[in-house]
Amino acid sequence: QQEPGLTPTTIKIGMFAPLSGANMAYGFDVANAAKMYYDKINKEGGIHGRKIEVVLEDDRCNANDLVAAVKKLVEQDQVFMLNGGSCSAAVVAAKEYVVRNKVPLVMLNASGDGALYPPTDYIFGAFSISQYAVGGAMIDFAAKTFGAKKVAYVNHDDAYGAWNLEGAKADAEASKVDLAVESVNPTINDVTAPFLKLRAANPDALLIVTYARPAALMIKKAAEMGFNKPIILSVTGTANLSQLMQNVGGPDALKNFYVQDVLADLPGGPKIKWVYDMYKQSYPDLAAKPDHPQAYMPYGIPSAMSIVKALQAAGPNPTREKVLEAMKTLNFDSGVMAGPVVFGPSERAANKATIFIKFDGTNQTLQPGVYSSRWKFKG
Amino acid sequence: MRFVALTVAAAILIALPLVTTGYVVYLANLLLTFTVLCLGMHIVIGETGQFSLAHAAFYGIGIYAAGIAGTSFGTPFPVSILIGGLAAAAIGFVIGMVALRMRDIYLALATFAFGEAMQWVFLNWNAVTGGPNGLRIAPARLFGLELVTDKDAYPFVVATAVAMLVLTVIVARARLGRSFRAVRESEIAAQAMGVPVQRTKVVAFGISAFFAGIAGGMFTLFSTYIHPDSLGFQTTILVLTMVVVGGLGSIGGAVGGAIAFGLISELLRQAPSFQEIAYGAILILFMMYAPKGLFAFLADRFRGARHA
Amino acid sequence: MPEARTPLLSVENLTIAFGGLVAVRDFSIAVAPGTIHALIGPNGAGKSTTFNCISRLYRPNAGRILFDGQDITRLPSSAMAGLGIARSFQNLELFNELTVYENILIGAHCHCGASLRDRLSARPPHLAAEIDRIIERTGLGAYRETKACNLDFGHQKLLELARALAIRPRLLLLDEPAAGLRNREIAILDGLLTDLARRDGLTILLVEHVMQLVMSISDRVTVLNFGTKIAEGTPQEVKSNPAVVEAYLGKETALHG
Amino acid sequence: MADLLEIRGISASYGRIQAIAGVNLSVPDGAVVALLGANGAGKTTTLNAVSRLVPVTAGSILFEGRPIERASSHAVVRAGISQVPEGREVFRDMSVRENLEMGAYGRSDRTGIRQDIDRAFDYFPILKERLQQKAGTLSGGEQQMLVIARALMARPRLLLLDEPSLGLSPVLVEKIFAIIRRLNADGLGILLVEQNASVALAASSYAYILENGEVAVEGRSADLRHDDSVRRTYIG
Amino acid sequence: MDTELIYLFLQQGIVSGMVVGSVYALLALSIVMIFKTSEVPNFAQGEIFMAAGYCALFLLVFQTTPVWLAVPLTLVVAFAGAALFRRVVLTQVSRASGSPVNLVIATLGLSYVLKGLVRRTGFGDTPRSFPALVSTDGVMIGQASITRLDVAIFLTALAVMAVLFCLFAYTKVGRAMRAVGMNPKAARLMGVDLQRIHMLVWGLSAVVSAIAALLISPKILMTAEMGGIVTMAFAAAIVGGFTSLPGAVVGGFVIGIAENLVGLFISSRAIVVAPFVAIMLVLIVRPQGLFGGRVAIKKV
Ligand SMILES: Nc1ncnc2c1ncn2[C@@H]1O[C@H](COP(=O)(O)OP(=O)(O)OP(=O)(O)O)[C@@H](O)[C@H]1O
Ligand SMILES: Nc1ncnc2c1ncn2[C@@H]1O[C@H](COP(=O)(O)OP(=O)(O)OP(=O)(O)O)[C@@H](O)[C@H]1O
Ligand SMILES: [Mg+2]
Ligand SMILES: [Mg+2]
Repeated sequence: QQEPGLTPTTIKIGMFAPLSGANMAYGFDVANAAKMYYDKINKEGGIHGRKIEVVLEDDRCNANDLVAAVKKLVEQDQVFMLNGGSCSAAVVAAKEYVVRNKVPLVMLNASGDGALYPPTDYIFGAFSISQYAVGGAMIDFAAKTFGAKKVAYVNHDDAYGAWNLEGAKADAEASKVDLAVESVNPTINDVTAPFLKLRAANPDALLIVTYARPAALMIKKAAEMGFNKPIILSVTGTANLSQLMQNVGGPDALKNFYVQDVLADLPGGPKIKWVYDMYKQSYPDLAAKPDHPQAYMPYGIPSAMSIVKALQAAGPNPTREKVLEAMKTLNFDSGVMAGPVVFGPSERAANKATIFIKFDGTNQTLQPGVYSSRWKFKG
Repeated sequence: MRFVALTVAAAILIALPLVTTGYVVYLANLLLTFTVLCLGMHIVIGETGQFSLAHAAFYGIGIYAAGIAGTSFGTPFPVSILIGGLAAAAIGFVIGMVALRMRDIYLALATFAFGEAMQWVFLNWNAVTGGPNGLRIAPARLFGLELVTDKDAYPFVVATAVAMLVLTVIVARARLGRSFRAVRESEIAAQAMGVPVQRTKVVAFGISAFFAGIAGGMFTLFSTYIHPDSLGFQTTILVLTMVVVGGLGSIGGAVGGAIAFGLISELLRQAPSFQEIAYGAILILFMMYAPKGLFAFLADRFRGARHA
Repeated sequence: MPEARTPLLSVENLTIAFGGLVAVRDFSIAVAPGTIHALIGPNGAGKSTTFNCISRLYRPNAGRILFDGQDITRLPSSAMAGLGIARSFQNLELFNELTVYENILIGAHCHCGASLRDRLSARPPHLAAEIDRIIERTGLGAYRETKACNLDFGHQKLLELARALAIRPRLLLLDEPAAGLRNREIAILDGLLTDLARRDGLTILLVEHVMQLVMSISDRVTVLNFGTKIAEGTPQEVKSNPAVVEAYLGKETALHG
Repeated sequence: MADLLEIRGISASYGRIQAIAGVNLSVPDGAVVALLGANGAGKTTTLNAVSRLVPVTAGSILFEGRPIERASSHAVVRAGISQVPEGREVFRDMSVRENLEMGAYGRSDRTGIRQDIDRAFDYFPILKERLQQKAGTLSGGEQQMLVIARALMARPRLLLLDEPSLGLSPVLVEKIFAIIRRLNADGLGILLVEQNASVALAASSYAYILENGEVAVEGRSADLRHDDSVRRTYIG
Repeated sequence: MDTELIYLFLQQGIVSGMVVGSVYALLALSIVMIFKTSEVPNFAQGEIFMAAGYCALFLLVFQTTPVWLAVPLTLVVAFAGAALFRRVVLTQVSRASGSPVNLVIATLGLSYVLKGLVRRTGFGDTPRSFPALVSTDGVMIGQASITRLDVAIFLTALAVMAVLFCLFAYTKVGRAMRAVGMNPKAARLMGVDLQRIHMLVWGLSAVVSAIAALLISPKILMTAEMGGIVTMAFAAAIVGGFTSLPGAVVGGFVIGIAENLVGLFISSRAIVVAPFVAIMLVLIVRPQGLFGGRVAIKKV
């Protein structure tokens, strides 16, 4: 039987990401990054002589639309495999469908833990990082670097928050750290209440595992209230550090401040400069706009790399099954992320490693070591 | 004329799964679900002139009730759907009773608050709704029959939608429908004619919640997952928009609005970068130049063309 | 003699105040069955307020309202139609976006039959003849399918009456039905109301400022001033009562009207 | 001298319904002119056309010689035309005083306004007692008085009265007509729409009778009053 | 929890709540103004607020326009934009149908257009703030610590409310605004230029929202989604009675404080739901909101 999406000269890949609306910043440029990587591969001759053909759909970060996009790609466009998803809750909605139809789905930057655990044969993700790992690594860093015995932990009340908190709890137990947790809604306007409660717990460090806006509000509030313990911001909130500095009201708020990162280098650092250069070359118009490329852009590269590698490994006559087998054995360093991409027989989350950077408003200093979570999936 | 339109609609509905892909059938399922939501909205706002801004919440109650019944207790799906509808109606009645004392806009605002609170409950009641992780919904079942694909579910979705449409027509034509409209036009006069105004409002509210709950049940026929994110004010507003754009006060408007707007929205997905602007502009232009709804607009054009 | 019979409606010692303003004070009236009883008085005397108390839109501060011997003071407004009390509104309260026919049909709300078929039908067949007759009697035949809001004022007034008739009332409360009508239409109304009382045995309580109508059709007239009764009697008695002339009729009307 | 108001062949319609067609009418300076007709004849529509509440599809309207058929409603009021609308259009949630003050919207002479409010109380003493009451809770007749008093607050040169006696007690009707005569004596032009034809003819010098949106009969009021055929057909 | 902590929580919760509440109040005032004159809940109010903020940001940060010019310029743009929308779009909508629901949907359309436009500029992706117009040095009120900016926000809300209240209650234009809301036909017969009044109300309402945006941006940060805060403003308006200006302000404070106290004494998770629970409680106890006039029985 002929595999869908395959011709002697092309291979069709279905991509989906939020290309519009509120959550566009999470996926638009990530998809662009993957696309430009495929373009590069095509220019270099493709994969076993086949050019990659991308069909891109807008998933609006919303479950109904994402499912529509996936069904369109699979049934209408007959793609060979899927490469998409930037929003975890939405991507989970497609899980059953993808598994039932045995279509390989390689996520873009969604953490998508809900679709990765328990592992299936068809879904791979967490190229940025798994949320379980985010939470655990934060605790790990706080315990190791500051010898924290009690940490304050702010996260969101959404799926992300539920996952990273579970990771954090696992590590807190392992490191004998006390957790004081406040879960807030991402739309929060006044962080006085959660901050006061966390401060009242008298923590050794404040861990902020939220998006950029609540994070900035929290840091600012901490500064206003004269909080002087270390503040550590997870990767979820690091979108734009110079902007963060302005948003918290200047460098004074960042005297004792650390950020988590999952890239191989500081943003704009030499190791990953090539990604930014490539972006500028591929999308000169976009690059000229303010705030572009968007912060999460590089995360698209390891995702696309994995697909390319798996396709190459699947040989000149790829089938979905062969590609899935190849995906499961991937183990390579993308050069973009802090840790290698590693999948395994029951491992579907690509990255678990994070680095930490001290940031004082202007200078970024890489902290030694790589931190990860000790959380394990208990099927 | 009407007969022709109905025949064409029936033909399209029957032919659809035979000639298209699962993707199109999925869209059709979703649109039909929204059609039922719109019918419920029509009853409360179009017929009775009351705002219900908690529609998404009742929809959600329907989804969770039907989904949990089917998934955890294995009830056959017609029963699950009914459970969804009844659960929503029951809560709708209770809310209606509480809101009884309020008049005019306050009633609407109270329902708005209820809707927002309900979404929060969906998000935080982990034991029942799965909270932020969402809820997996098992394929619908009936005597060993299992609805796995969109095409499997389609006939039942269509049947439910048609049944609800017929029910709407019956209600609208009946004495109950007349008392709805009487309340809409003048509460005082309605009262003087012997229409129990407050009770009528609560009944309208309850029926509309029932419709939303049934729509929730329909959703569980072809979906495998629900997350509270989809059950917010945005969804209520989407339904309201559909009803108004289709033509407030007419059943055809509610149905047409749901279908037309669902299609517009899906088409706009293909043009992401100007999507919001285009969506907003379409709403504005519709309100400026076709305020009586899509159908009145088309009918006017049609008539105009014939006269010209 | 009407006085001999027990009244269909009796209002006993009704008092109602809005804030400091006592709109109706210790007012009593008894309306005998089958009669036309007019309630007149200067503007702001409390006539509409009395109506609003009878039709249970306002809750009186004191007093009792008896209909056919039954105390209805605490019943809800929507129960009135079921008892057979219908009213019209001085400032028009029509179902504007609905047609004349539908307006009247809603008037028949309490008579929509018990069978499912009657309840579900858009135009209940068992009411068709009755509604046709009401439309014919009120002269709205040409406007059956016209929306109420598109009628002119005069026909809107008639529709108010038609809708009230569909209640199959025993007691009809009419608040200024002739306001805005021309002489000819007033004459028609005159005939219609007389007919309703004499032939159909309806009891009518009428508030009206058009004296030519009041004087010609009323069996009895009660005059209200500043919320209290100042006179009661036959039209002739009331007309020649100096207090009424002073407060309400004016010299000219008393002479010519 | 030009007429105060001159209406030349105006037509107006609501959607597909033509309410008036080619109405000609004039109000000489300082005169009371009556506009009569059956229900639905188009009297209110004519007044609303002058007040620019309904668009005119044909014809012209001259006020003191200047065309106003394209003017906006507020400009017409500023020019000196006030209307007492039918249906007691009060500002329901405003007090009686505020309603009167709204009547003087286009004016800024504080003392003059105060005087005019006093004059209104003079005409309708009951309004003074109800000064702080919300207009929506006034009795029907009280509202009618308020609307008349409010229209006078603009110190118009032409007053359009749409059934001013509607719902008023007989004494008050007498009083209203006395007031009309007094205003007229002060030089105010009045276009009076009335159901009560005999009273209207008595109060006016000239009258028009509308039928189905067209002027069917016109003439001096005194003549019409005594014209039997007119009485039979239109006044009844 | 010991009493000292409770005491501190109470003080800080209330004081901070009043500051954020002031912003809800300003937005609620904008909403109430428009609602009073046209019975339309303006669904685009949040996006007007957001767009005005971005306009200021653009002038101030990216064009480096001096503050004394950028602020008035922003207010003028907000006024003109809103007035124009009222004039061009809503006039046509109400002429075409007159049903309030249609106006509401048109404002919904505006909200999408504004959001889309801001996103097209590319500024909307990252949370941003422009330099605070008032210093953010700390101030202590009892045990509660806030900033000078917070004090300024609070005072501005009160001042704007006072100005609007006087405008509506004591000036001729204000009376005309109310009259237009109550009975547009009669208002026209009084010589009120409906068009102008509507434009004025929309313009002023946009200016109030713009002021809120200028003040609050350093506090809540700007994103293309920041208009979502309007939900809180609606909540404030509802609690206050929806047609009362002082009600809107008090409602804003109630919501702001409720959020904080619920967050402090119940759970941070419950902060989002606090306003809606507050609405339901208030409406059950007082069906017309705190400051809404008695629900009048219509006189017939
Ligand atoms: N809801 C209310 N609140 C305050 N005052 C009221 C209310 N309803 C009526 N009133 C006052 O009570 C008095 C009686 O009003 P009512 O409407 O009964 O008069 P009426 O006799 O019907 O007069 P009309 O012939 O002018 O209609 C009036 O002075 C009116 O202002
Ligand atoms: N808003 C409207 N929409 C549609 N038709 C209308 C409207 N207002 C009036 N009409 C129609 O226009 C015609 C003239 O109405 P108009 O109100 O001018 O009559 P009128 O002479 O003032 O009657 P009345 O004495 O009853 O007040 C009538 O046939 C009426 O049905
Ligand atoms: Mg009255
Ligand atoms: Mg008229």
